[in-house]
Amino acid sequence: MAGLLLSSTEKVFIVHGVQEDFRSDGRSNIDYRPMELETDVVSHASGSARLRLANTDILVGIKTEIDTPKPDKPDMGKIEFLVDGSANATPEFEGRGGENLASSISNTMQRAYHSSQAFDLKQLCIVEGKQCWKLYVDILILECGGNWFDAVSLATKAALFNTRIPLVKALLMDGGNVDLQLSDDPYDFKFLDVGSAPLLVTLCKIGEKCVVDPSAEEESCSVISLIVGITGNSKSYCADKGASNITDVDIKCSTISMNGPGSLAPKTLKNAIHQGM
Amino acid sequence: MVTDMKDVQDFKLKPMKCEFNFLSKSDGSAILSQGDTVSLVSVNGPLDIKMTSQRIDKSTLEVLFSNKNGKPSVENRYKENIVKQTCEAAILGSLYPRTGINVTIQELEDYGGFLACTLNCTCLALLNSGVSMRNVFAAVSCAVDNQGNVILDPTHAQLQTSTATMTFVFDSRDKSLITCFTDGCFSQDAYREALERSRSASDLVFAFYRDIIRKYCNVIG
Amino acid sequence: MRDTCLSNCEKNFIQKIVSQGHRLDGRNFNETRKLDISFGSEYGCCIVSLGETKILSEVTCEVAQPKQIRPNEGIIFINVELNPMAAPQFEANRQTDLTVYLVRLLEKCYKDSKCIDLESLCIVVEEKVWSLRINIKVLNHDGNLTECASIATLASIAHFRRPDFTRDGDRVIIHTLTEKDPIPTVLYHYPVCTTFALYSNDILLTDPNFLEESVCTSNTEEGINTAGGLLVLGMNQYREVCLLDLTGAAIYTSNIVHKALLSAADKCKKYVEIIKNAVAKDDNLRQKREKINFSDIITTEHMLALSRKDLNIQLKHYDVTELDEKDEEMFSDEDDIKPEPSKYDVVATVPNTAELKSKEGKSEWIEVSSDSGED
Amino acid sequence: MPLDFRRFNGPEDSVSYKIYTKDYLKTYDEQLKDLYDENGKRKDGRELNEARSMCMFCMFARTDMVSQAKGSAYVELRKTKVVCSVFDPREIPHQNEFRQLGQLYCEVKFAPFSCPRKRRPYVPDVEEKALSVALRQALEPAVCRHFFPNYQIDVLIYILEHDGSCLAAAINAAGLALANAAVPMFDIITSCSVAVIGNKMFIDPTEIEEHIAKNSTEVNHGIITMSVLSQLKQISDFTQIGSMDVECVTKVMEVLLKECEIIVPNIQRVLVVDVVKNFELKKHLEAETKKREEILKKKMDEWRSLLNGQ
Amino acid sequence: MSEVYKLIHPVKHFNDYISIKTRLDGRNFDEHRNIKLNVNSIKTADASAVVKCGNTTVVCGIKLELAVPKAEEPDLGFLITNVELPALCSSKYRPGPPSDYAQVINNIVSEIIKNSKCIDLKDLCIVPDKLAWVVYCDMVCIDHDGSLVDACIIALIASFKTLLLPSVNYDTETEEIKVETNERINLKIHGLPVATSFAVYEHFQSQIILLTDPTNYEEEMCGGNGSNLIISYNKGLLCGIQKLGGGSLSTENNEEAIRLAEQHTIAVEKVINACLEGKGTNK
Repeated sequence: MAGLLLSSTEKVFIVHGVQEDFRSDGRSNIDYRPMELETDVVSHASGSARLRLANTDILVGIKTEIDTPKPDKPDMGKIEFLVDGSANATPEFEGRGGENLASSISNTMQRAYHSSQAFDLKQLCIVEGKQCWKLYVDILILECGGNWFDAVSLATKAALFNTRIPLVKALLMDGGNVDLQLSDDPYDFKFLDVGSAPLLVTLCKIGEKCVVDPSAEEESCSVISLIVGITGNSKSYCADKGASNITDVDIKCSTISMNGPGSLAPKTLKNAIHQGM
Repeated sequence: MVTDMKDVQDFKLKPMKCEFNFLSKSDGSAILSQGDTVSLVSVNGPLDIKMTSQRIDKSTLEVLFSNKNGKPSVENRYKENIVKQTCEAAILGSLYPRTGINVTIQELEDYGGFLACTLNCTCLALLNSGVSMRNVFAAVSCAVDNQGNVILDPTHAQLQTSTATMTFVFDSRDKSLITCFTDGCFSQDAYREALERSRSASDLVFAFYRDIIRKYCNVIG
Repeated sequence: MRDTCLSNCEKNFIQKIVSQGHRLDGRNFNETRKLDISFGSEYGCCIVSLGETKILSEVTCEVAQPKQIRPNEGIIFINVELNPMAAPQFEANRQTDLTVYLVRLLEKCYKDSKCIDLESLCIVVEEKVWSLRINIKVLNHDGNLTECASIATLASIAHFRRPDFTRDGDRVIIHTLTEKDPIPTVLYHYPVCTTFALYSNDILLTDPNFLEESVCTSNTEEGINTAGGLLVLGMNQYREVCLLDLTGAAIYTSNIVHKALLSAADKCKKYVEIIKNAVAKDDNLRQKREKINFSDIITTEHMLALSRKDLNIQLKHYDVTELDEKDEEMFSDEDDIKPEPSKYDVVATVPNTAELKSKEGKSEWIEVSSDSGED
Repeated sequence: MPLDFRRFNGPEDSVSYKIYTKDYLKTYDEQLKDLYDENGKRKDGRELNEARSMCMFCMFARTDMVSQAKGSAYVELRKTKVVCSVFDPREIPHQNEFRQLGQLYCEVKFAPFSCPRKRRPYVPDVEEKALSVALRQALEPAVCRHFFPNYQIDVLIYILEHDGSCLAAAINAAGLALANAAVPMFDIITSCSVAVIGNKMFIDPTEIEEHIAKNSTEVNHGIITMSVLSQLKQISDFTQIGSMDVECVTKVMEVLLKECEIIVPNIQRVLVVDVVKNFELKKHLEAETKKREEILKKKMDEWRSLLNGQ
Repeated sequence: MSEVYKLIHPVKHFNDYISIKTRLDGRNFDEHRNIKLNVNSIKTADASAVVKCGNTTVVCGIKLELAVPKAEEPDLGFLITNVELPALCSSKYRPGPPSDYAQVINNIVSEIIKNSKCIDLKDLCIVPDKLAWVVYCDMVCIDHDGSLVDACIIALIASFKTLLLPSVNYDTETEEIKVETNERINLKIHGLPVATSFAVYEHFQSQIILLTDPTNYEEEMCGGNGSNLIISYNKGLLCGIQKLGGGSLSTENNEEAIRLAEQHTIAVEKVINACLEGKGTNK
């Protein structure tokens, strides 16, 4: 956290504000910042989206490729997340520092998309056991103003929603070889079902309260944040991870009492998120 | 053990050819051919090296071995280790604390006994570079053929039919064994015989060293 | 890479004598150093020396899968290595700007100029092609690496022969060199690079050595480059330009390039002839079954060279069978003397486990302190 | 993939023979059925809610495993075998600015032969990296990092055999090793995991149970690993994969909390044994030193008397 | 007191021990440490062994895979041995790719196995030119306290001896492969190679002392690059002598080393056999 320097009084101000359900930018604890979402911004990608959440700026591009499925999951496609933080986004990304953060984001995303409840990889299958689609989700962090996990997951979902997969006819030749025929019409494609694709909500514990969508300043005041992944249908939620990180003092962790609000909040927030979209 | 001197036989080493200062930019360099096997070695140092690899009591020896196709491999590391440990025993490293000595080896032709040739060539390059040494060393290779006979300094053709090869490196002062490495299976007796024969044959290598140094002294003197 | 220091005196001196029409080693401005090409015992292996600059080049081939966009073409891979052997300032196993620069120039000269017939390197379309790997190793760096490396590359490609193969249905049989004569690579034309050092923007030095190169690309005390630079020209025997590269200062007039081109064209043609002759001569020798080996570069006439052919030693000849018997006797004797009881017990305790323990509880704690040394 | 020049490599296209066996082609349902019998007992004879750590014989833990390390521990959960060693704090390499808190460098590595399904690669893969991050997160709140500013402690985990709950085992081992290395800590850290398949909860799951839980299509499925600082009643790490509803998560959390509590006495026992052992060793050494000094003194006296006699 | 002495005057400290003919852990010069061997403890591997030589601990696991043999050698299988020195085994190593030393050890071990000819690669071939076993042997050092090669070889051989190859059916027509894990056969092992490590210490210039089965500290004192002399035997024949660094050997030293190695080999063979027999009776 070299980039952001806050004096202790500034921190106290933020903590006290949160205690009173009043944050420095005028939001309450469960409010999101204004966000701007734009899809189909990169013409070369199969699907893309750009999200601006206050200062956080994220670009997601999706590339499709044909691959052979894993032998133990013959009827499923593949999805891979690659996160790249440009050094412009934050000084943290300079050198090797970005690698850890990037891999932790891509890990969390991979985990969130792992469940078949969250994202059905069967829709990426072309010929069982032979050919499938592989989606490369390239996440580019252009600028960061806190709350990456939420922003990344939101942008990814939008980009997947927007992804066009060309229709392919597969002919099984003798000898087990597969011949693929791509339709001549470039408008012949299908969309993916992303209704249940997970979204991540970060809950930052500041003082005794939990806060959604923390800004970079607020992040530096908290020692622990909880990331909750929520799938589209409200009742199941997926990928939940206590991330104890950041600066100084004795680390307070998500105790059982803290997890209560943690698991409640997603429900109440769900509407707000969808409004945001 | 066996003392009858009746069958004394001539043993030959492959012809040796050597040139000093083959490379102009290195502090010391030598190219040596033993038969068809050719090796090129350059020595640089003592020179400045990075802090982390400096040692306060002696110089750090770095050996780089590159074979012909240029691809690194585990075998190369092993060869580097052999050369490094042999040189470390010979160089008076404590005279150059906090410095590094670089030995770079290039394989040119390998027709048997390459490591022996390289070790001899390294010794010559070290002599050429003027690094202080405790003693010089000479490497001799041996092979055991399928009848169990010991062949000194085998040729490429002889190696094809041999069951084991051994290479010995001797100290110039009391002819004690500095380094030894073997390949293949062999009996204890074969080992003893090969060791003693090589020990005697190392005289020839030392004589060669003396000759070339004499010539070299004439030139620079 | 460690920095090499260039003193001001050296810089000024070289600048001055060049402006007066001299070179440090007494050459004319358009005179090259002595070129020498020697081949190794294997095909495609040669050492080229240009004055003191020495480069080892080797071409090897292996069967690989072709690239998808070019399914019927072979693959060429060029690699340049600069290790501490070339000069002490280089570090082992590290890519420097210089190696990247050299690789790029050689790629431009030999890959992009399409001088090698890549289609002839195809074995089975879309499945198997020959992949040639050209390995350039700088043995001694005394300036003008580009020119030397390019001669070495061309000589080794021209000298290289790949094994022949026959197709038997789906299978491809690759023959060893003894089974079938290997095939040389087809070259459409022979491009060679030449380097000129540019001094004060009007003097061209052919084949600059290390010092001349460093002086012309270095800055003066005021931090301004004195209109010096390195001009690399790649041309083939038909006087066609394949490559032009300038590092250092900008050129004021284009005349100097024209001048360089004219001189380069002659030089390249000369080089190509030398290479062709050398390869032809080597081929002749090989056909006469004469052994060619790198040991030939060790010239016996050299003042620091020594050659000994008759390394004889008289050793006892062991009769192996006799010896064996004797030894066996010896061993049987020994066995009688000391059937030394093993100091260790083998204990099989838990299933799947065995233990070897020393019999007596020997591990007494013995400590030596500094006082005991004086006892 | 570029070839690894620092090791011997096998052919590139080799595959495990297991994919040609009959068992490999079992469907999900068959595999699920194999997990437990009619009585609700698991394959290894445990009840669903029975952790391997429950029976004393199975959870095997000891310290001082690695003689070259400052502190080390070995934890065995029936078949899962984990070694951990902790080294002296050292300066953080390539670090310019001052860090108020010491760093923990955690690395989890699987042995190439540790997994039943495939051979592990030598270079750290995604799973190993993720485990390393999770381990660091779990340990950071437990260690008094303010005692060694600008230094880092290496916590290295090697998994010899992986049969489920390896993160939990790794955290337990790391906690023991840190204590063994005398690194100041706030509390004893324990960890446990649960696999959820439908309405069944498998405490301390085996590898096959984990595998099915991950790929299940039930509404509730997944794995939760939690680590707890027992005295402080704090959760230091909570990792979940899969999909489950809120009630399920809270239920699992309570179960896990209880399980973690159960492990604590085991860990304490191991640590006490360790301390007692060290204490005895020290006493033994002291006694020997004393004995030697006495002998020395006697000798000195002898000499002195000899000298005086002369 | 002793610890401080060891730290300040390491060489003198060591010399003091040597001059009273003892080693730091109380052993004689020619005495080796206790060996503990356990086989088949790791179930995820196809064969495994754990060896403890004093503190040095090595775990060897074998994984079997199938592959197409090389075109140049269509009737040979693959035997890939690798020694891992993970950072946790000693403070000398850092996480990351294998160090130079690890590579040297790796090469020595693989050479000994190759030279001893204890495994015929032809036995690993199933169908020439079509299918062969790839035997991946990974030796992981958990605790590095000297004489690593000895421990690695014991672990490797013990796991070879317990290795059972599943039977494979290869249909030449359809190229279909079927593996039957219930029917397994032993892999043929020719002999039982054993390596013996020595550290060669030059005590007061002239006196050469051979330390059998050296610890890490002893290796450090004798040049710091592992054991100096490694002698390996298989079926009464020598299958590798490596002498690197340390003091120089005279003829007498050499003879002594060979004699000691012979003794050690017999002892180790006994352990391995006892371990394997124990396994037989318990099953």
